[in-house]
Amino acid sequence: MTVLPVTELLSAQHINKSFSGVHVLKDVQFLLRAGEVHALLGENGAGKSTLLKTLFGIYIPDSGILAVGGQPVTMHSPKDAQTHGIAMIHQELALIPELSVAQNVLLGNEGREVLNYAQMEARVRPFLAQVGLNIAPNTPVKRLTIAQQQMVEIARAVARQARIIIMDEPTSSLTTHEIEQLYVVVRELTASGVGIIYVSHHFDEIEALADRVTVLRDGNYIGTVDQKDVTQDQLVTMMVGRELAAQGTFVERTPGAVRLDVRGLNRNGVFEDISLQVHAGEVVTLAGLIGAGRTEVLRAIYGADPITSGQIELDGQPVPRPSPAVMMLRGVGFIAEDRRQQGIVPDAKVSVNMMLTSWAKGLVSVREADMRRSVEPQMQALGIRPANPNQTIRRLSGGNQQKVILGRWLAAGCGVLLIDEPTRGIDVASKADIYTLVDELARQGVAVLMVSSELPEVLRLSDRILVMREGRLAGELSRAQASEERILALATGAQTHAKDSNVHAV
Amino acid sequence: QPFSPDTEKSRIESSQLSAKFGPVPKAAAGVQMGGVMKALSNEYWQLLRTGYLKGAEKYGAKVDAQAPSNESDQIGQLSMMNTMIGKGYKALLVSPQSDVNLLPGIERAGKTSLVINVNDAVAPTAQHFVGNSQYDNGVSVANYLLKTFPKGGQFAVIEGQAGVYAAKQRTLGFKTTLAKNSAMKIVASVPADWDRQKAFSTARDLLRRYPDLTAFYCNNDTMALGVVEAVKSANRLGKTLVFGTDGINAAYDSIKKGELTGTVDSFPILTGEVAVEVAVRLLGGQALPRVVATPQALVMKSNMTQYEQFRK
Amino acid sequence: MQKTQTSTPSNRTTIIERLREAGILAILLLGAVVFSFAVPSFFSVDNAINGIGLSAAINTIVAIGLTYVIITGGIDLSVGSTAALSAVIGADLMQRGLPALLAVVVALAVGAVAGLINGLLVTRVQLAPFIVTLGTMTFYRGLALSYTNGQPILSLPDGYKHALGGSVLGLPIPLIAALLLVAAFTLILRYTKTGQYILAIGGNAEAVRLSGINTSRYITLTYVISGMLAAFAALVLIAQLGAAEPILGSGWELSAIAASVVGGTSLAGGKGNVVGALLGALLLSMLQNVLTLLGVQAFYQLLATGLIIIGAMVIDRYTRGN
Amino acid sequence: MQKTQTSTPSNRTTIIERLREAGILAILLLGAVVFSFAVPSFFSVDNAINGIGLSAAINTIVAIGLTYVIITGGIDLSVGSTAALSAVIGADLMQRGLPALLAVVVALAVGAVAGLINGLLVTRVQLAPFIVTLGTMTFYRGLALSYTNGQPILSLPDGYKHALGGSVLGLPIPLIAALLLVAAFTLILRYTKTGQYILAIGGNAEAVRLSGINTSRYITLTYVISGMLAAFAALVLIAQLGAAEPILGSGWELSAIAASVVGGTSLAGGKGNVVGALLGALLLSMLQNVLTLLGVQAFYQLLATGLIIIGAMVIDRYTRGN
Ligand SMILES: Nc1ncnc2c1ncn2[C@@H]1O[C@H](COP(=O)(O)OP(=O)(O)OP(=O)(O)O)[C@@H](O)[C@H]1O
Ligand SMILES: Nc1ncnc2c1ncn2[C@@H]1O[C@H](COP(=O)(O)OP(=O)(O)OP(=O)(O)O)[C@@H](O)[C@H]1O
Ligand SMILES: [Mg+2]
Ligand SMILES: [Mg+2]
Repeated sequence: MTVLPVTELLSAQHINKSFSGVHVLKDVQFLLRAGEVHALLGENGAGKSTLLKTLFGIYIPDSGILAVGGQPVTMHSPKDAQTHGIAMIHQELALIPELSVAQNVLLGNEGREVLNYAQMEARVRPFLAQVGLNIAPNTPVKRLTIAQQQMVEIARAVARQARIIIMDEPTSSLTTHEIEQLYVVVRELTASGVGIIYVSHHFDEIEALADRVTVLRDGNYIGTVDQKDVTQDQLVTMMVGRELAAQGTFVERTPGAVRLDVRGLNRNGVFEDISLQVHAGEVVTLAGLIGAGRTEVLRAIYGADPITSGQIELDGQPVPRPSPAVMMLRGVGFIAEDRRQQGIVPDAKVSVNMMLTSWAKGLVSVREADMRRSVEPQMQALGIRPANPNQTIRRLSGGNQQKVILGRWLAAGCGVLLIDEPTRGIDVASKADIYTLVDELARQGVAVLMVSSELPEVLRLSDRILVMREGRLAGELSRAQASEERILALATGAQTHAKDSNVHAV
Repeated sequence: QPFSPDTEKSRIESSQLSAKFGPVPKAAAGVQMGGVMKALSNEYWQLLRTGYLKGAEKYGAKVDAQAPSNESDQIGQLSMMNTMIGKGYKALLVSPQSDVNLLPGIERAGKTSLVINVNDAVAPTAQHFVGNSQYDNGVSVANYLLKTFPKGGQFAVIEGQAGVYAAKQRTLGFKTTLAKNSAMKIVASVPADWDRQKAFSTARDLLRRYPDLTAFYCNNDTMALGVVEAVKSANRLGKTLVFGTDGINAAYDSIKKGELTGTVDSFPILTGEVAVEVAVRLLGGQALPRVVATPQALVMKSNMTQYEQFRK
Repeated sequence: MQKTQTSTPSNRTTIIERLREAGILAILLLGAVVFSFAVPSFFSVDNAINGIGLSAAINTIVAIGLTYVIITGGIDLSVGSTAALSAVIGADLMQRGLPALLAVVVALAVGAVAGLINGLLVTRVQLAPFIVTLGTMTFYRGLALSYTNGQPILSLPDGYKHALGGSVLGLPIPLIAALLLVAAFTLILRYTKTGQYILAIGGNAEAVRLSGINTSRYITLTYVISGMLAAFAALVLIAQLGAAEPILGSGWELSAIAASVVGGTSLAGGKGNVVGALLGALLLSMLQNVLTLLGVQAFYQLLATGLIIIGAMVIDRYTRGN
Repeated sequence: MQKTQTSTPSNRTTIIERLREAGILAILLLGAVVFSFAVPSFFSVDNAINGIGLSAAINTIVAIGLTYVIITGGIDLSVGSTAALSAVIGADLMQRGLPALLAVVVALAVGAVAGLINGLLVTRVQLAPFIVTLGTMTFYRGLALSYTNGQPILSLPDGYKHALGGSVLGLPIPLIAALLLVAAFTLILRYTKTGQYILAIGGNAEAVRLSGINTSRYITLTYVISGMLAAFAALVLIAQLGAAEPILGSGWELSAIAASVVGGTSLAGGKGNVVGALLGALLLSMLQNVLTLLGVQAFYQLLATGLIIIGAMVIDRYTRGN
């Protein structure tokens, strides 16, 4: 790297922030330079999002100094932050579902009072292209998958032409393909002098992008290091405060009888002719690119969306009219990919969120003491923090919310578990725990069908991998055959004519 | 057998009171009466209230007349009455919002204060009633029409709120009387909820369907004034007659202008005065008949002056 | 209905809820104290029971059901008409000689069916609750009027009148009934699965559905409850009045919604409590009572009512705020 | 208000929206055809324009404003009272000899201020829109009644009556005004930043705030619009009725909300269109018109109204949903 003059874009010193007496940020410091990607690392609940929100004017710190370009500033609202050239991609999507992609990208930035859609769309197109989003700018956002929405958010931040871009877990719902695209975008931006604050739980991303890394633990500032000077293990140690065992590797399993049998599932215009089987004690993964239709298949199996044709059998018994209530009672569990819209009841307590399904199964009563007996072990096993079952779930960090939803089905117990992106937004330490948990579930004979866009995770967990492309099953890979390249090849269709003999095309 | 003032045997015309029972006794010093009105959003009720205050001055009593904030707050009106009973008023002049909503109040008051049902809805347990005959309201218009159009014609009724005593009785009186001549056709009888705007658009629709309509009979003046505008905009002024009920000031103005044909005036100010008079008489120990009928008359441009005296 | 981001920190929802209720309770008590000094004859057992209690009781009973419906994110405009329909059918049956208890059961069943129809239209046909209940509000009223041909039903059996209209230990039965119902439905909301699901559905119906819960069933249930409570309120009222009429109950929806919302139930759903509805109903009745006692004229009553409703909510807002 | 997850695939909202409108339009046309055969004198240009159109005009004008408010996730119950207050002040000024145009401006300003108060209470004090406008509904009504001491104001200048009550090229001016306003407010919603923000706020107010937009200002604006349009509707109405009375406009909020919701506006916010409100208002007026022309008895009118509202929505639901 050539020696550039080091320009300070954004700095924060001695930042403190408490919520009702809970000290979330304790004397934290942070410094962003021009042209760098500065990663912010920490476990779930370490205070990353809180710090970023104070940098963006959403929270006002209880004490501390913020400076932009060396000048002290006070920011009372996102508007203030924007006038200082800061843009932010939020951990929880902040798009307007009814508006089009173009309108969302330019929201607050449209120019004249009278809107010129053609012009707006033209303005937006280059940014969509830049983030590799191949959709018409007039598509309403509500028609997009979460991943596409995430890319729209990224395009929006880019379109702001800010000097400082804050990205809070921008990749948590992206697949490898789009993540590569994001790398390109980030590199273009930094090359032009933009500073980027980057939060992710994926070390490969940190390695690929970050110049420097700041680590938070329990709201404390642990340190800032040059990325190339440290190893992943060292970073993890900084985050967790101790050495961490490896994430474990795939353990051989011996699947039992067929538990879930799906035959010829169709939904007009979304997916076609999906047939698959999951055995007891087996983990099967649906892999594929954005929009391949994996989420839709999972939802359809659970009865959350209607199907046009097809049949679902559980343990050899057909399910005539699948609906979530029916599937739940027959021992099927489901974790949706969109935590905020489809997972949590935001204003309810953690305990309520976790017990919804257990109640219906008659496993627990709503008596607080009774619930606690059920909730507390799950909270402990999943490392949910703060460990207070009476906390409103909205006030939990994103990763911890995800753990609560997992806990919902663990507490209720199920024979078949459908999981869409099981470790979205979950930190490295907890990820290992969750993998162990899935292993344990499989050992107990649960049939797991999962959708995951994280290839290492797919390879770590799956007995078999079904790859989807454009609403169809493109192929199946056994454990032995599977590799990241093969999955990608099937997902993109790059080798459909090459007839790789190892791949069992469906 | 519910109480119906329109047909009650034990009755007296208010004009006969002095002749039959002598002068009004002097009210006890500082005697307090309560007026539980139906609402104050219609001029009729305001005029009645004016009558109460006039009567109070005339007979040396005090009247605290109040109304709930809207015409369909039945429990609110009951609470209001209960509150007044609690205040220890000697007599209560009540105009119930519905036939039954003040019944418990009447029962409760029975021990401590005198209750006089003034007009409109009729509480079946009311021991004293002051007011005009709702049924006769409709009758007088129908009689006029029978006389004026012996060859028959087409008529429409604009009704008040469905299910309300006054609306039912006025409409019934009109229809029953008009049926005496089979050439008199009632082509429509539709509700407009005492509302000017609704009456206006309903009348417009009817005039389109029956362009030669002879007359409208409206259950109150507010609706009649809305109908007049519809008649005007259909260029039927003077050809389609419009009759209202109540005798509010605005109706008189309209009659003077030659727009509204007539209104059945039940002389609310006079009614209010009579109600206070009846209360004072009853408190003074006189045994009046159950119903004291107040006057009413079909007022038209031709006979207007002769009723002016009752309006002050 | 705007979702405002409250970043008020706190640990326990229950504490907040209690403070919330305490806010209105404080306003109620403050009002009562001020009025006791300012308004002669306000402070008396008789006034509290007959002036405030009865109208608050009816409104409370209706508001409990509406609170449940509103918590799920719905609305029920048909309560007044449902009340009228149940009342006239029940009264008519009694008049025809059916034992009062049986007639009461039938009337409650009528209310339940009316609510069921609302609920099914909302959940199965997926129509907006506002439109559904606007339609049935008109329809049920039409049924009640046609059933009696617009006439009131006057002669209710004395036994019935005393049973529901009397008093026990000096407390009127309607008031006792309202208080018992408040207690029962508070407990249901807090301590049963059903209650928890109703709250959760208002918070995020889709999340609850995906948890394997038959959300339609619970939503429908709230409308059935609302219909039954409206019917019960009507039964209590006609016992008091000694008569039933088909125009009974008009305007109930607005007072009940107002009591609910003043009591801290959010029209956006997910949040609400039954005790609040009781306090809200008491506040509104007290207001009406005081204005009457003061002899405030109708127009000024309107001014004062409007001001006080907003004033109370402003005070509530700021006491709650920190 | 339940948020139902629609996963119907499609590319352009506008197409769906148009189909949505087409749904009601279809019902409207279907109704028109059926009634033309069933009801004598229904099918005529005159009845369409002067019977249905004219009476729908007032409701449409009010419903436009309510649609804006509802889109942001709010509600405005005070429209009827605002209308009355503006009407009596405007009429009084005319009666006192102020030029009609000036009086109209003052009346509109009164409507705007009434709306502004609602808006500020909702955004600055952060009270629930339902409670705020329930309070001001009562308060403004009280103001209107006290202002005129409960009396109607009868003598409006003829010039004024003709200007707003007349017709141009056979079309009544109120109808023309309503159509122009529908066009204008449709364009504002679709093609201006303001309109887009209003829609966005209803969809996700928090996200809009995070985009650095002053959401309070836009929310307040919708209440001001609602107040001004209510005032304008009142001005149009009094020109027709030739009198302004302080009890004018009661029940307007319900009809206007109904028109809005029938027209596809969601009470949950974020979704809505002004053309739908027009179609909704037309549907409701047509219904009333037919029932009047048929001379349906009072009780049966209620039954029919309820059935048809729900029936239309059911049809709409199934044509829309596939
Ligand atoms: N509004 C709030 N009220 C109370 N506590 C809060 C609030 N927001 C955050 N917290 C708490 O602050 C802590 C830090 O949360 P934050 O969202 O910053 O974590 P994070 O590092 O972003 O975690 P994740 O990786 O899971 O996103 C958590 O314990 C969380 O529960
Ligand atoms: N509500 C919807 N309306 C229209 N099309 C939709 C809708 N939801 C999804 N789609 C489309 O269906 C296809 C499959 O989407 P799905 O969410 O199943 O993808 P996926 O494979 O799960 O990808 P992701 O990684 O984003 O979860 C995509 O083309 C998407 O655009
Ligand atoms: Mg976070
Ligand atoms: Mg997916």
